[in-house]
Amino acid sequence: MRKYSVFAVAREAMRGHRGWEAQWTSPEPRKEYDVIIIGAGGHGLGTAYYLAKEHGITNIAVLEKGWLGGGNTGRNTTIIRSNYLYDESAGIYDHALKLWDGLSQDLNYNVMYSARGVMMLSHNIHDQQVFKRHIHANRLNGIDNEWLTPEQAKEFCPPLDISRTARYPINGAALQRRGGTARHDAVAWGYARAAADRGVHIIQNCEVTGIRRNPDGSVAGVDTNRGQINAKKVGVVAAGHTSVLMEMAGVRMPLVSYPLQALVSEPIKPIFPCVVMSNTVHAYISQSDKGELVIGAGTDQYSSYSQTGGLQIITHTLDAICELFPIFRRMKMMRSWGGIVDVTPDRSPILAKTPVSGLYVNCGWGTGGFKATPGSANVFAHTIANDAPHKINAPFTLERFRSGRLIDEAAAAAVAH
Amino acid sequence: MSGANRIPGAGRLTPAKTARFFFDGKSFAALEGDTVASVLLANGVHLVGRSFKYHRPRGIVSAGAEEPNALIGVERDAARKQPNVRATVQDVFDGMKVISQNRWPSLAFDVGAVNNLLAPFFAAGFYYKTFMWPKQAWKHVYEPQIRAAAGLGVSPTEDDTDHYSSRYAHCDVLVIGAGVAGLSAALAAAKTGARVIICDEQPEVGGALHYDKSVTIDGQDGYAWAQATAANLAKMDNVTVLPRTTAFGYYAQNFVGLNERVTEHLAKPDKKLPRERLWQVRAKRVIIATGAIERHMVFANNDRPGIMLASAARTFLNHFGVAVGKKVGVYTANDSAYEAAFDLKRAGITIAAIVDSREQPGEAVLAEARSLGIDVLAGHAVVDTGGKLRVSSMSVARNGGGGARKIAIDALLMSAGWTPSVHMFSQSRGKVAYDAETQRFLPGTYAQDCLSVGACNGTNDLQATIEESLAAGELMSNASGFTASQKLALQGANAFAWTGGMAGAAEGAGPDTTVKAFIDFQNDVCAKDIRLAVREGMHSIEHIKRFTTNGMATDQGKLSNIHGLAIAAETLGREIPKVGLTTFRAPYTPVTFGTLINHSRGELFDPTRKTPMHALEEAQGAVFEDVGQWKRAWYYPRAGEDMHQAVNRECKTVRDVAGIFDASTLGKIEVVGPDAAEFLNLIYTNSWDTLKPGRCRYGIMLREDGFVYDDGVVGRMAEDRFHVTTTTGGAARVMNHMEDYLQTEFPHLNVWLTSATEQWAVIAVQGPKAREIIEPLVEGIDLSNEAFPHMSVREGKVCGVPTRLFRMSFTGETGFEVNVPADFGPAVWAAISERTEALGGCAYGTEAMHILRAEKGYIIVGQDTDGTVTPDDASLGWAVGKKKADFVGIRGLRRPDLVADGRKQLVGLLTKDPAVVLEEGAQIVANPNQPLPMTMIGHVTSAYWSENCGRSIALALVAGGKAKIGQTLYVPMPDKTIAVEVSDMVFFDKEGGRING
Amino acid sequence: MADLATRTLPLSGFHGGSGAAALSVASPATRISLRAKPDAVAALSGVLGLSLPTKAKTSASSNGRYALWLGPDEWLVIDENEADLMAAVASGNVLHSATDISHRNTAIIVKGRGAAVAINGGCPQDLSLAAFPVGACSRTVLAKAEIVLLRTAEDTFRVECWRSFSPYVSTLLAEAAEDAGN
Amino acid sequence: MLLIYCPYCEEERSELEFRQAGDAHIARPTNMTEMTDEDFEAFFFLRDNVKGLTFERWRHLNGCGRFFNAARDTVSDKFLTTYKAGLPRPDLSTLRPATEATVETYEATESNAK
Repeated sequence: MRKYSVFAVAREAMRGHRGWEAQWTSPEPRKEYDVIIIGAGGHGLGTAYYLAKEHGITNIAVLEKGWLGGGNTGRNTTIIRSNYLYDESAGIYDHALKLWDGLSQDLNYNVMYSARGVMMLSHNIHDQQVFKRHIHANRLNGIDNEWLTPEQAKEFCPPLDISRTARYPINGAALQRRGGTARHDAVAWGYARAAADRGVHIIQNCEVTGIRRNPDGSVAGVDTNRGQINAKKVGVVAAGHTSVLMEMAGVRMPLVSYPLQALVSEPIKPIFPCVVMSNTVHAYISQSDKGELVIGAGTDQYSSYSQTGGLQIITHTLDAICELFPIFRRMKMMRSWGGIVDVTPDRSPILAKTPVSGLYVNCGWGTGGFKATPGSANVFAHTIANDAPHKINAPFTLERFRSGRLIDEAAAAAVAH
Repeated sequence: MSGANRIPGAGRLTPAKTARFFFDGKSFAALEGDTVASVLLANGVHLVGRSFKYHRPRGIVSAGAEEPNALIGVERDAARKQPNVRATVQDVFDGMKVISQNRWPSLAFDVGAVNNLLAPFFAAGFYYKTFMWPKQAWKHVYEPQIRAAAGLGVSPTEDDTDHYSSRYAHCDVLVIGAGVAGLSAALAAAKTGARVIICDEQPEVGGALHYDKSVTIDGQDGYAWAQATAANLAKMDNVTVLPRTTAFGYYAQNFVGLNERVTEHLAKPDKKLPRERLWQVRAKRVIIATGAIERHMVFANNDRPGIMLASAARTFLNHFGVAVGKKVGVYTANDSAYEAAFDLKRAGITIAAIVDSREQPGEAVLAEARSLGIDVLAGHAVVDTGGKLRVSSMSVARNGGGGARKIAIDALLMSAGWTPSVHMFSQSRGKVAYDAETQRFLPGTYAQDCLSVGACNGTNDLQATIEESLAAGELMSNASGFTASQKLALQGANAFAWTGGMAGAAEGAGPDTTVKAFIDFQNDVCAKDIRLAVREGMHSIEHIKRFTTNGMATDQGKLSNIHGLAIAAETLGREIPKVGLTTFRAPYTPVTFGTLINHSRGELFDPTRKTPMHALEEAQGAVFEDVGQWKRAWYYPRAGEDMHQAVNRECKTVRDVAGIFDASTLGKIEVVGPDAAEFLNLIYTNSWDTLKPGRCRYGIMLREDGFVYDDGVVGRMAEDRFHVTTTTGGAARVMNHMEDYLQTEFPHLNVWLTSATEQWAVIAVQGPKAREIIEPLVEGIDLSNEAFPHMSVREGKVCGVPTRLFRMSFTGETGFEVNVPADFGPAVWAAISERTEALGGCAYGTEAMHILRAEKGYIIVGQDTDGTVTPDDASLGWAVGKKKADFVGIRGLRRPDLVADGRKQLVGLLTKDPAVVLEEGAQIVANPNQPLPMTMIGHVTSAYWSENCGRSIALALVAGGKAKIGQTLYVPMPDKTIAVEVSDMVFFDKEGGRING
Repeated sequence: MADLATRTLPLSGFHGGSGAAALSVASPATRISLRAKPDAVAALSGVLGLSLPTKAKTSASSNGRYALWLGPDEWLVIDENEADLMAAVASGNVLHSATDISHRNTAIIVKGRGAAVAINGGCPQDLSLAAFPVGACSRTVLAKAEIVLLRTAEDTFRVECWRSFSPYVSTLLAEAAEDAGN
Repeated sequence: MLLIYCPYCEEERSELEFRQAGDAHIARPTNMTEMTDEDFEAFFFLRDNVKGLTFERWRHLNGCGRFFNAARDTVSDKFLTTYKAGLPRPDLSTLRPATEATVETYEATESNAK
């Protein structure tokens, strides 16, 4: 595949961009693959890419019931950070963060990773205790995360209201400078292009309707709306729909799927230099490279696959944003949308083998899976290739709920994203 | 005269009422009822903005909400600036300041227009392919440049001083849109007696009647009929008419969000009025009468100022009395544009030619054109336009090629047909169906209780629209049990029936990959960009949209989506419905954050809960902290004291004399009924049968998974009545947790729960002199140690009012907690406070409370535990009833990992240097000299300077901590490593004698 | 023996609103949360001197005493004459639970032709007379606070809330009352 | 914002008054201490997470305070029915959406007229 570069763009500019090739093709499915990945989001496409690149497995199909990158990859607010509390979480998210830095060059696709800093606001003593605990743990894990005074926070993010008369005044903030955002579509497309270039089949509009098993119980392949496709290994990477797919293999999951909404404002000239999150008032915000303020919050309260949610979630989110940034009250909401996230009891993901031999699952990222994309895909590829987890994802088992060995970031911090 | 292009006698505005406004500093005269767009056009100003990517000069395309180009900034004052306002919907008010956007230094001379020359490089998605090397340049060079180029208007920089309001409303029938269809439907519904709300985004009702002067209804001028009908409706008790109100979102179960703009059109709004109002309407039935939006023609350089929709030109002429040009061309694929030419011609404007891409235009309009002497070039295309800041010519050629001839014009009207506005229908999750014959998506399968009528339903004929709408109004009322006493009938007439229309690139767009034939004006998406996206493998319409950004601008594709889809379908060689339509998302048009927030700002952002004694504590100098929604007294600094000094004094005073503390925020639940003890046995790990009336016990509550959920002291007031306390933050969730188990798992128990948190003001009196302080105030309770030992409760009177007096302590001192009905709290606090201070004691806040309890090793759930801690981990194993057969959490506690060795356990830490106070949250290691990442074995949960111990103290969760007592561990800090010794958790009065003093 | 402590009422002296919806604080009252099963309703009604309502969203009143149905086994009983309700229900000698919440709650009276509109500024219920007639009552929400609503006349509502929420509820009602018109 | 019929209040109310409370018909075992780890995991953690008809609990928190059960389609978010706590799972074949889109069409009324 032809390399993307400024020279290529210049050359094509001279001839009306007639020479660009398709970024990925739409092949007919083969009868059999070595590995089938169900779900062509960032995590799934990335898994295929790393299987091909690092494990030499290229006879792979990525099956997508809709269009690639159309699930949570294309619907999220693109926050990237790794300042998690527990060693296990810090391990996987920082593995991802290291891959983000350099992903554009690795994929030869500009994913626009923007290390603009993620600032988490502390509003009270409890927040401060929790954030300090994170900061100290991160430091000893070699992960950057620093405490800012309210004045330093305002310096880093000038629109922030740090007045003591605010309903929930800010008493500080935790800042991860390497945190930031990336262009979500580019992540899916970049992985798709790079994977396709290595021979991976990306098959869109192909819905999996069943998971086939051998007499010994191991995975034999899948049934789809485009026929039966065989494979010895199947990875389920279908955020939101994991329970539905795993049920096809008779595996009940510790997951509940919720609607998650987000919104953007009309585009404006640059005013917001970083990502700001507040758990106490429940909202987060950044500004996209198109100029839109990108805003989100928590999930709706009920399980749903509808990809829609209530207006009250939007209004409560904006309440919080405008409490932190009163100057935005005259801005306008331009577009809102919803996705489906699957959430585990401890709010940490599952990247693991399953009770079914040859079946692997990558799920449960809740509201914050985007940031993990390269790391998750990388170690999940390792898990599939070796039929054994990488040490980074070894703790993220399905069995931990039975033993009680949870990775409970939520309980420890109650921080979403 | 308010503009050279006003046509005397045309339009509906009153010349007597004028206003003055400023556009980029230049003053213009306007009439009341003008929009910014109509005034500018009246003055011959077509150039109003610059496009997003290429910075091309842009004018006014439409006369309504679909406007992609004419975006302006509106300023009332420094605090009230609004970017990205559509000039076509913004009413002018006297003194208004309007600025153009996305240009520097000026609108006419914009440096950014260099992008237009570089356009060959800026193909769709080009940024994905470059800016990657050198790597560091992305962050420091490319990205800032890209971001600076993006965005349109400028964000406000001050806090908005306007206010907004909210209203929930219910109705039988909500009618969205007040054109002929909506008004007819509302009329029919209203006559049945049903509750009706009808809204329309425009200042006046009428919809298409704004421009179509030819319509009569029951012989009356259509526009006049609309105003009269709306006025009659508004007089009816069962009807609410809401002009300037946009239905922006259609949510589950007929819940529709409306945005009413109340004062944005007024020069000096009444300060009591909100700027905008959010209506949240729950309708039994919804009638969607949102009309249709005219599409532009897609051809080369179709974006010059002066090129606009034909219907817009009619609106400007027939409603605002403004001619959009003196020599006007028309390019159309549809009959409706002819009527614009007719209206202008009759108003004395020269029509250069009507260029019709069809070989055979409708006969009626053709005949009328001939009789008016208008040149019609059927089977022709406009293949290019000329002009710099305004269109000056169009190049016309026969379809299929051949030489083009240039025709001088100063405005060009276009129409590719009409797109039914199925936004609301689609948002209701209805499925649209493609009508191949008319190339339109129309309402197909309904998902909610709604009905589309008129143009949005694909009904073109006026009389058919009226009849369909009247029927719908009646039908939808029937659902609520209302019926019409008599059938309504209205007779409509108009000049022409329309045919024609096309979607996609017109002849003039050419197949060329360099021609700029715009689909999405604002985002500078051209036909060629769609083709490029397809070539690059983007075959899903969602990919095409995202790759090209077609339809993602502030107009959200109202003009562009169908064109983009048609071009994609053509390029892919597929049928339009096979390519698919992108999802319609809320909001229909952008909605101000302030409106969505309405009242929820400042003190109404979230309730601020204060205890009954708050004002007294404030008077005593308290500094408060936020604990959930509560404000709690944190410490009471005296003159010259900082926090540290105040807290040290408070801690010392409590142990030396006594202190008084406001504990009112603690959750309180009254558990009443013959099975109350049995219920508590199931909810808490402890046993409650043995607790005698008049005694208290500390209890721990787990989640089913075995982790500590909450704790508190429970007093047994009577055999069948318990006074349960919870943590401040846990009050609501513990109540819900208990109700859940009671109602769902243990419904056989005769017991009821009532939240009593706010019934009681709670005043803790702690310290050696606590008894002496309250003794004179208390009646009917023997306070002696023998009669009223630690962990007891009595009812009696304090200061003459009823009290539940607890003998308990969270400080390790002799202590009482005086509960009085909340309204008596201030008086009792004052009395106790007076006694306390007289005896040398003081008030203390939450900070001192935290230290005093830590000195005794008492935990705070949520600080020393974090949702992963079992009772054993927290040294509270003693509180788990070993003989109990069941309690919530009993099984969770026995899971392998919860009984494994090496769990983190709560212990004390003593810094080797007693003056060093650890930081809460600091991590603990066994070996401080190991490289990163270090193995962390625990963290500091609580750490304080203890004035009473004369040293620092800390609590920590440490892996295998109890076995490490006496060992040295390390707390690595950024600047140093602190050595600590693991200890037990009690730092003061280890024998515990003081509590029984 | 100490002096009798005086009461400090939340929202003491508060009044406001608009021409369409006037706001005032209700006088102090005694209140209990009463819980009982169906077989105790008759006896409790007897000792309270009114028929405890058993139909959702309805209330009963008699001589300044109100009983509001809040749930299938739950009533809010309010006595404007500050009678001892705890003693009254105890005298019924039937299985029940009563908890004194006289000081937990406070109440705001919203009166005027725009009263319903003002409350609908934050309350999602249908307050038309057809859906919420005089005497109707319900626990519900007012934006971010819980309230209990009782319609005492066509143009009058009693809004009960917990005392610490009363500044929020009254401020919100004041803003919404202004929006309801003059 | 959903509209939920409370079987105790016998009225549809706004979702704002309710809190969802997880899956319905998962009875807490009476022999908790005898459960295996697997059984406990299934009881407390594993969920069907149905795409389609689900049975769930809601509490009318800011209303009558009662927990009750609902059958809801998680794809359309429409409630098929709600019923009081303790009642058995309703017969699926008889379920119709409680707030079904009883979309009237002109065709339907015309056929009624005939």
